[in-house]
Amino acid sequence: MPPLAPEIELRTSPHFHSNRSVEMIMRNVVYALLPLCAFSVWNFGLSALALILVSVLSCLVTEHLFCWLSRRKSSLGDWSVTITGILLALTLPPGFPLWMVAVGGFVSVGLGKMAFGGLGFNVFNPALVGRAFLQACFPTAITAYSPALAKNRFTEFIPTTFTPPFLQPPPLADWIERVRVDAFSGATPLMQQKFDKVTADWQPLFFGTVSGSAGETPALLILLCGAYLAARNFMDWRIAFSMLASAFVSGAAFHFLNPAVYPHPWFVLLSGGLMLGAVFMATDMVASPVTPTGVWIYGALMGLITVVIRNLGGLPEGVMYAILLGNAVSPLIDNLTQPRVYGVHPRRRTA
Amino acid sequence: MNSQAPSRPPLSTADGIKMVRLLGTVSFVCGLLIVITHRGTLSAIGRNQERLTREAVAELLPGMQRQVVYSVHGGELSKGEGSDRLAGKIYAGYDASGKLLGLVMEASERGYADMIKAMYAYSPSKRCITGFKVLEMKETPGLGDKIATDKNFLENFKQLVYDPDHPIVAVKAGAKKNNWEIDAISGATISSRAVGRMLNRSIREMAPLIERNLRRIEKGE
Amino acid sequence: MTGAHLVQAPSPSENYETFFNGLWKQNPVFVQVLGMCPTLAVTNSVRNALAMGAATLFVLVCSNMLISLVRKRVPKQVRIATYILIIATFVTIVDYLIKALSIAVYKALGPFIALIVVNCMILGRAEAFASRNPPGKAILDGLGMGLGFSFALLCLGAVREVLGAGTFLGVPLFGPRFQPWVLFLLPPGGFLTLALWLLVFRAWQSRKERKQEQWRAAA
Amino acid sequence: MNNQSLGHIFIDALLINNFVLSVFLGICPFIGVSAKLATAWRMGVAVIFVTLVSSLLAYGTNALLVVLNAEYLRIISFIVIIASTVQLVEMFIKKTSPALFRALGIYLPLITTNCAVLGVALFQTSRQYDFAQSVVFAAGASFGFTIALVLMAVIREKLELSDIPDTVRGTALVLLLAGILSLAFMGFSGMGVES
Amino acid sequence: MKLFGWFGDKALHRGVHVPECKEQTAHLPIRRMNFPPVVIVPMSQHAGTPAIPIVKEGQEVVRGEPIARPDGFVSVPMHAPVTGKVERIALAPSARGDLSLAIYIRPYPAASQEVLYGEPQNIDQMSPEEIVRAVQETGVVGLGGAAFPTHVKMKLPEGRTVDTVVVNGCECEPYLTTDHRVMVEQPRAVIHGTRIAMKALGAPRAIIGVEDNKPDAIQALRDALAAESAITVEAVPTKYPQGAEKMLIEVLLGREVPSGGLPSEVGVAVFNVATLAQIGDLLPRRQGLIERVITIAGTAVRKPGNYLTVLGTPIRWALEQAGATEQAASVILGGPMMGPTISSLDVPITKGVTGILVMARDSFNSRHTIFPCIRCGACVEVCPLHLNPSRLGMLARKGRYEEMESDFHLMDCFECGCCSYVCPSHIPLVQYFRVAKQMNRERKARHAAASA
Repeated sequence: MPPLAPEIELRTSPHFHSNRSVEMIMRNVVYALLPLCAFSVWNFGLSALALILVSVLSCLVTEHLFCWLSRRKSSLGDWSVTITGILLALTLPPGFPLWMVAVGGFVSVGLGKMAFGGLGFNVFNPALVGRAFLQACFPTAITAYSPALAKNRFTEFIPTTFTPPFLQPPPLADWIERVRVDAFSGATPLMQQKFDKVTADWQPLFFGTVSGSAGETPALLILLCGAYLAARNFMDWRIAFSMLASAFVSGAAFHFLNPAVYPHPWFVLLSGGLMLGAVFMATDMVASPVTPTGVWIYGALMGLITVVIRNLGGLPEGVMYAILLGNAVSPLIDNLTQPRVYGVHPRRRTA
Repeated sequence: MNSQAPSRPPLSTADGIKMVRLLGTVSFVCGLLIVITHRGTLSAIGRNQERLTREAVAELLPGMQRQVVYSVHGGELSKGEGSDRLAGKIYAGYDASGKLLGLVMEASERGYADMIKAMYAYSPSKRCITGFKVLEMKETPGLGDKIATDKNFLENFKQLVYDPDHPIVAVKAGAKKNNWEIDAISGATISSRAVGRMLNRSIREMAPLIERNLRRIEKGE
Repeated sequence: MTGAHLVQAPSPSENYETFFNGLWKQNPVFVQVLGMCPTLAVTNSVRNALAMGAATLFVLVCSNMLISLVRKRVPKQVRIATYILIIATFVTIVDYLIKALSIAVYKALGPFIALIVVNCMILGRAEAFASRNPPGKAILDGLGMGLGFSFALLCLGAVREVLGAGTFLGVPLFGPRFQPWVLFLLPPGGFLTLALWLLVFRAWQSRKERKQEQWRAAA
Repeated sequence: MNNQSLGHIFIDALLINNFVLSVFLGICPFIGVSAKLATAWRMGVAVIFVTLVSSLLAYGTNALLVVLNAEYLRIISFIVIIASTVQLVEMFIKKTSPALFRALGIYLPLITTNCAVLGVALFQTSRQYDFAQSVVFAAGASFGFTIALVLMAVIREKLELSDIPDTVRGTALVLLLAGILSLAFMGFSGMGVES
Repeated sequence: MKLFGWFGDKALHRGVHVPECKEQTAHLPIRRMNFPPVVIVPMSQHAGTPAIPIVKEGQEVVRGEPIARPDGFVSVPMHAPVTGKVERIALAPSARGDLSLAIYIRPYPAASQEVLYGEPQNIDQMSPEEIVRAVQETGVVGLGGAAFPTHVKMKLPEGRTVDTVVVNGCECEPYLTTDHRVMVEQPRAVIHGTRIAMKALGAPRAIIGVEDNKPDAIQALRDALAAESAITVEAVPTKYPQGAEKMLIEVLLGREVPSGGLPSEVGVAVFNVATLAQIGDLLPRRQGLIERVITIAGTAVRKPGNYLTVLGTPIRWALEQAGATEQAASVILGGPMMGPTISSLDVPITKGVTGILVMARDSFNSRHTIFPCIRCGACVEVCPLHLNPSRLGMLARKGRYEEMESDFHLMDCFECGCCSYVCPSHIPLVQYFRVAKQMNRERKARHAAASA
């Protein structure tokens, strides 16, 4: 038998390999996000499109820049930075000034990801680091929401979109007055609930035809996209499920203590960024625990913090902070919930 | 400090006396320095503090010529700063003719970030708040901190009625209908409402006391 | 708590060197990473940063001088206690002085003036330098370190005020429509700005080292 | 007199105005002792211990100083109190629990220059907290310190396994993390304020 | 992680479903392979101390005759696989890569290869001790791949009892079908061997665990059992690595072998079916182990199948017989999940070789870039020992080997390969662990040397 000699293949076992890869997982998450982007554009118009494009572009450019600076191969091919870009855009108000979006993209990738060594090493969800930065930096601009299904949304941009760099966005009130189709006053359902105790109907919340951040409104669509990812095992459904369940339960507890002040748990579940956060951001693999018990605790913790911030805190929305805090606690959860190794009695913890 | 040696050699009595003497000397010098500074700066500090409140009061009561301080002790009013520096204070301001212009009081309330401390002017005759000034706060710059600067917001306090039947309250921006309501700053609902609550609580506590002692205050006794 | 730095006595050859050591080469903030708390807490405006820098400078110079004067008489056992006593004295003095000079600055700095007592930089200089050198040099060291500290505070304060409020020493720089980056006035901004400065400093130093190496290699 | 409720004071010191992440107290140990979880945890416990004791003593001392009208001695007496508290706690632990002493021993002297401890004493005085408020405040502040320290330690342990770029390694990385943590803790601001 | 858990109790909860690839050879009856021109019998074909040759160069040996004696208890004798002449006794390369002492025998082309050596013995009259000794005489070791001397397993430490003998017929490695064919073709030998093992251990019952992808084997065994009650055949759902002894015990009996311990600590002894078939076959005739069944399969082989091969057959010869094609680029000894690739074809087939896979280039999608761990947790989900391969891998990357052992149970890992199989970042986790274990062993040896 003469072959084998010239170029023999020496590998280490296992020689078999499942056909899943990082690139494939990330690409599928991008696929799952595309319907949300499409809905966002339909709901908010051209500005949402510009928002998403600029966000993705700035993330891509930043990642490329950092790879170049550290003399590494460009890591754009693994799609993860595209996810960051899309997620960042989906959490911003549709008319958010584009120059601020670009800042957010830069901070997301630069501070949230590349500073820690890139894919796999980020402690926090990069998109949310960027979002939190923007929220703290530009508190006025990030709470300037525009109405859903505005007139002329496919023919004109929201006036704040093209704010010149480093300048404040113009006030939106007059424009809203002109384009709105309902009694929209510049407040999202969450803000109305928080400050005026007006709870929105469930249908618009469920189908997403309300004001809010670009991609957080369509609860149903988010669930469907999440279901696709969960079914193909590209996402840890347990995190999303436990986060939503815990938010529901704690929301219910608050509601039944004081129904006049605290919203119904269904409202908690459907409003704001909870769905988007639970399905697409809390499940960020890199920043969440790996242990089977850990993921349940992690999700439950984030759900609880979300509701506590929403109901007791000063802000109408707490999902972003809840997930960032969850990310911060996740190594601790990981340490405390190391799986009990087969055959090791009694349960021993490793710190 | 890790350079501190943990093990100490046994000390003789002479060493001990030397150490005590040294520490005594150092303490003496230090004490001297502190006392000198304290004495030297005492009057300046007092003047500074007085000027600060005086300026604030004068700003809230335009045209004020004379100021009388009252302190509140257990529901009773007494003239002067009093010894208890924790007691609430009322600054009464008079114009050149000696007529009472109004009263200035301090109030505080938890805001978005930390305590908001403010002063406000109250006119007992008109039964309304006539001025408002934030002294200390840590509200979000550019958002909540507008309670100190926003012209429209401060406009609310030019004539904010104290009505025992209606609490002073901040309502949504542009929704003010009654003169006991405050138009909130849009986007800074929490800070605006904190101001409303602060005024409401303070005025409700103080108004009866002022009513009771109005005569005295008008005369400046 | 970087104890290693505390015992690093500067080379005593020249007064000039003593002075500039603290200002640049051994900058307490950027190089030794000491005195972080005030560095972060009071640098949200240039004015506060300068006031804090001046207060620290004052305490540092005075305590260095006094400690240097008594250095030969202090027994080892009560060394630290004496230093703390002396430092606390000058902190109290500066506390009253600021209160007398400007209530506004006093209110802005708050308890951080009193906290100069536990600024490890001051105790560190007392232990590492003032207790081993004559008063003249100790004062120079205090001046150098204090100015280095103030310089670092100014660096932070400038970035934070210019970006966070669009002003420098309260003077608007960019006109009314400038969008301030509020974050830089808030606590996270303090951390991030300092991190940024450290990165800049690090990058600058490593570039210098690289150049020196190249130079050496060429020679 | 300060009329805040005890719960508010506790939550405020613990989360909303976390001593490390938003008041910037105790940064030195936060940077220096947060490399390993085990040490961070022990440092945290030691700080809780010392803070509670020194807060009580500072409360009493301050009352005495006010009576004597000698408030200009406040800074000096506080720092003396803290230094002696550290000594006392050290001796006490050494006597009662040598095991605990071995674990905490080297951290205790470091606490003397931890500005969080002095900060608690100064804040409780300047905010005019009464006795119960002071205790609760000290507990909240020191727990908050420990939480921040432990979180930072686990994150840093995790990052030890990462490919951190060389430029970022070290103090800059800790500060970046602290910045993001501080951003995350901003979510708690306004907590407990009626809206 | 799956959306729906497995609610059936008799199944492995962790592990992976790998492509089985058994259809290539599962239906092919066992065929005898021609004798090679020379057989190489290494003295160390088993775990334990190597055997000691008792023949001299130039000596004639008869097929089945002992040619090496065991060195101590944890060792087995070797028997001449062929009738022929001892050509030389020298160091020979082994599949592990190192050299070990081996006896080269050149078969006589014309000699009868009937096994004449050995005499019948009545097992029913033997005591357990005698059985253990007799089993050692046969030279049988674990034929499932571990090659641990079987008689050692049959000898219990003082005060320990075994209530169940588990017979491992899972054969969960893809491609391999030797155990499958043995069960189908020699069910009686399997059962006979099982009875011997039960007798030696004093175990009242035995369970033969067979994965449910081998229904014909299950049927054959059940048919051979008739109304017997002490031995049962259990079908278990197919999943890798169910053939690992700890896993099989957990699946069949719900017992957990302590970390670092032996199955006998929970009253169980596990034997591979092929091992017991050999014992059942050899012991009554008092013969030695001289041949075994191996699967030759893969993408680059013309005549895949199950071959009855004399031990010591060089792999090159075996591949020539099975007809490796021009595309052959790699040869794997054993299954694709745990078997190593070999660099030389001139190593002999030993007692522990279950199969030879001849693979064409790029048969496995193994040419991926390695990404950093994205902490997806897939490896944690599949690790049958509930280890944390993700963390272990990250520690290994940073060279923190001691921590892996002290805090994360590195030594429990038996390198089944599930973690590497599922890793979407294509991190060669198992390889990392092998290196880590080796480094730890070397470090300990250094310490021992230093302290001595």
